[in-house]
Amino acid sequence: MKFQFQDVGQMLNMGGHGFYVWSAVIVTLMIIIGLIIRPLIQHRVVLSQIGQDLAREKLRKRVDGENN
Amino acid sequence: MRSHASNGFCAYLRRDLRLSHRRLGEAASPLIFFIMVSTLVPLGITPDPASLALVASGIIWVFALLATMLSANDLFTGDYQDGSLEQLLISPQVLVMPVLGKVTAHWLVTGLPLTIVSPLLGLMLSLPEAGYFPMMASLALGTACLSLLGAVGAALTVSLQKGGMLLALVVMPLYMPVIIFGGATVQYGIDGLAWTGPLAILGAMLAAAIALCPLAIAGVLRLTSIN
Amino acid sequence: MRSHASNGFCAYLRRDLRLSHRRLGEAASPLIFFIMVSTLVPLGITPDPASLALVASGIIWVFALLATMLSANDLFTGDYQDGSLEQLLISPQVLVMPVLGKVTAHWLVTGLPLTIVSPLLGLMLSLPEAGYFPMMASLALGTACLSLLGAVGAALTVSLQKGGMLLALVVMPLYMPVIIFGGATVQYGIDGLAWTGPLAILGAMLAAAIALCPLAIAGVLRLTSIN
Amino acid sequence: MNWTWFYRLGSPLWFYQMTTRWLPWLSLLAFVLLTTGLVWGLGFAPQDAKQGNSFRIIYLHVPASFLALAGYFLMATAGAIGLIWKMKLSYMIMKSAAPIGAALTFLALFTGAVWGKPTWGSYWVWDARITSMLILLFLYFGVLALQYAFHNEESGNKASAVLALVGTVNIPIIYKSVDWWYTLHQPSTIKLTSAPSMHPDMFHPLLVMILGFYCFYVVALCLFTRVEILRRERKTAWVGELAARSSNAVEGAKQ
Amino acid sequence: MGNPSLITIENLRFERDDTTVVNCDHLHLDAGDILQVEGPNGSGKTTLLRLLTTALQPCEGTILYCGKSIIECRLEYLSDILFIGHQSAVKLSLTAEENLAWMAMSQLDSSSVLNALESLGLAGYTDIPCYKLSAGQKRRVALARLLISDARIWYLDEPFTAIDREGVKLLERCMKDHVSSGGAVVVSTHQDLDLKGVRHYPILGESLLRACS
Amino acid sequence: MGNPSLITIENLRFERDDTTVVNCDHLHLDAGDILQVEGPNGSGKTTLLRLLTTALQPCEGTILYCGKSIIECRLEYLSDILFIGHQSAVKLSLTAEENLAWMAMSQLDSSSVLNALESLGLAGYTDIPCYKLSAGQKRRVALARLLISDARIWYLDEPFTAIDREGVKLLERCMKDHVSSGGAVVVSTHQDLDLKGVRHYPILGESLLRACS
Ligand code: HEM
Ligand SMILES: Nc1ncnc2c1ncn2[C@@H]1O[C@H](COP(=O)(O)OP(=O)(O)OP(=O)(O)O)[C@@H](O)[C@H]1O
Ligand SMILES: Nc1ncnc2c1ncn2[C@@H]1O[C@H](COP(=O)(O)OP(=O)(O)OP(=O)(O)O)[C@@H](O)[C@H]1O
Ligand SMILES: [Mg+2]
Ligand SMILES: [Mg+2]
Repeated sequence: MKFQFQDVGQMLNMGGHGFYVWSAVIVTLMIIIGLIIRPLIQHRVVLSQIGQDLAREKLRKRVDGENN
Repeated sequence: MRSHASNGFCAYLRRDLRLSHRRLGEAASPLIFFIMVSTLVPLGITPDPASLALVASGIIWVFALLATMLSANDLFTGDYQDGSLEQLLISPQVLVMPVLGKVTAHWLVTGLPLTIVSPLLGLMLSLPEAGYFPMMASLALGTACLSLLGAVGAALTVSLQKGGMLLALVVMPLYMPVIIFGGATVQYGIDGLAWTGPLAILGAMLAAAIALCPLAIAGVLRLTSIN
Repeated sequence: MRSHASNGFCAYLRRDLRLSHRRLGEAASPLIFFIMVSTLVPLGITPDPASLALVASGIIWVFALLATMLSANDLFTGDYQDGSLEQLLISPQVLVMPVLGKVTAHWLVTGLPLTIVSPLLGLMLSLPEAGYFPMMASLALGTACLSLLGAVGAALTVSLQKGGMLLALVVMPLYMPVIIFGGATVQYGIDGLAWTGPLAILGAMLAAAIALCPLAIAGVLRLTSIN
Repeated sequence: MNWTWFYRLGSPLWFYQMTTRWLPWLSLLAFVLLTTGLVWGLGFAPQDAKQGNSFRIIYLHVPASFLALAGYFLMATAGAIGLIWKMKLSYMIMKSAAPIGAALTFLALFTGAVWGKPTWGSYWVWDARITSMLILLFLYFGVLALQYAFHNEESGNKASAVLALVGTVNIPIIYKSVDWWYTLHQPSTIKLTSAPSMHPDMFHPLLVMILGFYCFYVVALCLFTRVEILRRERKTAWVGELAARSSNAVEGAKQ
Repeated sequence: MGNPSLITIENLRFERDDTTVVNCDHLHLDAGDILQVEGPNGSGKTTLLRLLTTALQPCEGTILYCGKSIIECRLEYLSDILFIGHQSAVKLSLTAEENLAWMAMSQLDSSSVLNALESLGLAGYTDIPCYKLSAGQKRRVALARLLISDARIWYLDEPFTAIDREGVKLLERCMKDHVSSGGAVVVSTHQDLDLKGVRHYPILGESLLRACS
Repeated sequence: MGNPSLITIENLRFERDDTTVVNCDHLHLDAGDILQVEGPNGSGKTTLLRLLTTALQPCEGTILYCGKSIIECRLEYLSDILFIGHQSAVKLSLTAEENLAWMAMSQLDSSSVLNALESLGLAGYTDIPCYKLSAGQKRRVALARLLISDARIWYLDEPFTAIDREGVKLLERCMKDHVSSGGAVVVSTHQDLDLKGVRHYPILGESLLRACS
């Protein structure tokens, strides 16, 4: 097993097919990263939203308690 | 009120036919759509008969499919909006028969007229003569299939208050096999091959659809109308 | 309440865009319809790239027309059914501006996206490379024309309550010049001729439509009040 | 027969806890496999005799295509389980599988198209496999659209489950019918190259990539499902605690 | 206890978007009852009636019909009820007569259909398409079903919408006749019924009240 | 006579399918009037109101606004009236707030829109899409226009449909406030208004009566 290219330029060029190969690689990486990042962000957003809802409800209960 | 369980089919068939009769303008629109759109094609593509002949069978099938699909969209919306669908769901009968009645009515006012006028379009698009009979046969069977499948999609999207062409998205993949074999039947006829082969497959699809689709539609109507 | 006469255009444009945004499934449907139907063609006709290339430009134009026309059909029905249209008719403003706002919103959610995705379809239907730019340019102008004309048909349908596509199809003859010059633009581009000629005609048609159609639509909508 | 394990499987809490424990390890594995496979495939695998370097797209195209298909069947199965046993978790998995599957299908189409240009000279042909892949994408879109179109979550779940199931029957039919129709009409001009004849030096990195994609798929599915679990179980005590703890942590970090 | 009640509701609860819309601990309906469901807008009257007709499925609790759950004896139950809701299931392009004949599933001869329409004041309007009728006339077409149905339990959701005073009296008489022949009526309305022996079921409408205060 | 009345109707007649539906010899409306149009179903109340809003054109007769024909001073008249009919022009996929802001043609800041909704008891329901509202709540969204409009004449066609008792009282108060500040109200309803100084305009409803007798 050996590295198939002499230098980075040749690897980028891929014998004339560089555009095809690298665009496929870039799109693949973008999709993979997107599919990981998106749920991670959503996870945080949803948790904080639930936290806020809970806090608000607690506050409302406390206010109601004081009123009565 | 029990005895109508058996004649739910006839009752719905008759009512839907009467409704289409009352609103003839609406009922005739798939047909008119079919005819007018097919006349657009020579304008957009080419008026040359030889080139038209090549694409005629496909064009006719594509537009028949579109006409059926677009009209299937309204199969349940009227009933949903005015509360009839809710009454049907809480009526003491199996849902399958009324559903089949409605679909049959739909085919009678769309698929059947389409089949009958299709030779006219064949003429306009210079369809080779050998294609006429296979075209009519395949359209008759195929549009019935399309009505049944379209009704499944319509049931899925009915409670979305006019899901628009969401129906297209849902139903189009299901239509693909039908159009492949429909188009193939006509093409075989034109090429002088045994066109009964693909026609038989269409027939088998129709049989399967008649057996399964009403069940699916009934189930889906119950599932999606719970809001 | 007087000052909104001037900004009726913006108000209706903004509201209709917001409505489409809320019902994204519905708003995106002309686009989905356009894409899916175009995939039907190779299945119905032939998968051979050389034959497809011949008909590609025509097919794309015919389906762009259909997608625009079908969605224009509902332009006023929602407003009619829930009473908004009546409120518009008895509001103290010239009808032309709100109407133009609605049509613009319609073009933004149908014609524009269609134009943008059309190269993709060109790819799938093996449109020759020289056709891409003429296709996009002609679609951008042409779909705007179609939206305006379609709105006339929609106004007719809604005001005469004759439902269905029947009345909308009355305006079909008006569509013919659009599709003729639209198709010609692309074909000229492919054949290496001066495609700016037919494009200029499309532009002139659009200018005329912008000037006349809103007036026609407003007039026709007033007819609703006679029932 | 003891069915408790089955119902425990259906418990969102159990799923959440299990994935919290296992996800880091699985992600690591996926990362290692994908990086190795990619570097191996792009840099070290030998060049193809006929196609030259464009052949290296296989290391992206084939795993993506596999998972696009496998993901669809997983989604349909989850939908069926939801319909039959009314299991909430399986609906959540179904809903999560749809966007991932759609993305991977798009990837398969994109890499395939980009591969097609240098090899066949055109980005797109109407071959059976390619056509059915396109239709698969439409089906994924349909499931997604139905899911979000319903105002009522339960209706959306059931409707999209039905559509996914119908599609399962439909995909092989389309594949077969396009194949049949195409080969009869146009004698095959283009065929996808077949794998088994592949040289081991080319095949091993492919294997690594496929494994890596499978691991990645599981990780992504779990992440999406966890979000869905939080969203739908937000009224339960355990999610409340979790939210309280995480907001405390955020405040603590600020101070 | 003797005979079980016609309808018994136990611990019924229905949720929408995680808020409880209907919460009914115990409610029963016997033959001869007229039950008026009352409550402010948005308190859940329509939802309760739709639960009773099986158009919605409860999240918790059961509804019993003659002691059996309505899910078990579904067909039997459904053939004994009649529901008229906000939407009246009247097809605008059919005539009043056609509409009613259809709703009766063509089991009646046309003279009894015509009689029903006439006694609801629609004589002379039976053979014109319903889109030409006024709001109240359309509603009357839907309500004419009451006169031709042989259902035991009537569920009426705001039946008096758009109906004039004469019409309201007529309907009240219908209800009285129905219960005196052993039927039962559940009706939701904001108006007072001019009938004797109406039981009231007030819904508190927590959600709306809380929001207002 | 001094000032002319706000609205004067002279010999108004409207036909449909060759039968006279509205026949109004003389009617006038002054500032401060509440005019209740009464009559059995199908007697022509809705038709009369739609004639008054110019949505229908009369076959004979004229309607004068401050002495000028409403056809002549159309835009001026239309900007002074507000009509709420059977159909409420509420878009179901927009929220209550968006609906009302739109109806006000975005001339109001959002706080006054919210205030209007809240004083009609929709607090807490302003930011959810209207298809999730109950029948009465939807109607309230439409009626909230009364609170933000600066029209002088209100035409209300059965405004109390689906509205609970509190809501009816609220609306009656609105009407009183409106007329005491120089406005006028024409309302068609089958219920009695709990207001002082209401003028009644009974329509005989020939057609229906003839058919019934
Ligand atoms: C848009 C175009 C393309 C699409 C949608 C597509 C789709 C697929 C799919 C779905 C598979 C998986 C099949 C299975 O699991 O049985 C696959 C495998 C494969 N594709 Fe493509 N493909 C495309 C273009 C190409 C091109 C241009 C090539 C090479 C010239 C290619 C070479 C392969 C190979 C070598 C395999 C693996 C073979 C096997 O396992 O059967 N594909 N493709
Ligand atoms: N679109 C129409 N075409 C023909 N006739 C109509 C139409 N709409 C109403 N009518 C008729 O006109 C008459 C008056 O109708 P209108 O709607 O004005 O009555 P209304 O007093 O408002 O009744 P309701 O109390 O039921 O609302 C009715 O007899 C009706 O049948
Ligand atoms: N489709 C829906 N989705 C979500 N929430 C809904 C839906 N329909 C009604 N609701 C909510 O449920 C509650 C009860 O509604 P319901 O229609 O039962 O009230 P109601 O008592 O019939 O009121 P009304 O007197 O106005 O008819 C309301 O607060 C409403 O906002
Ligand atoms: Mg209600
Ligand atoms: Mg009226």
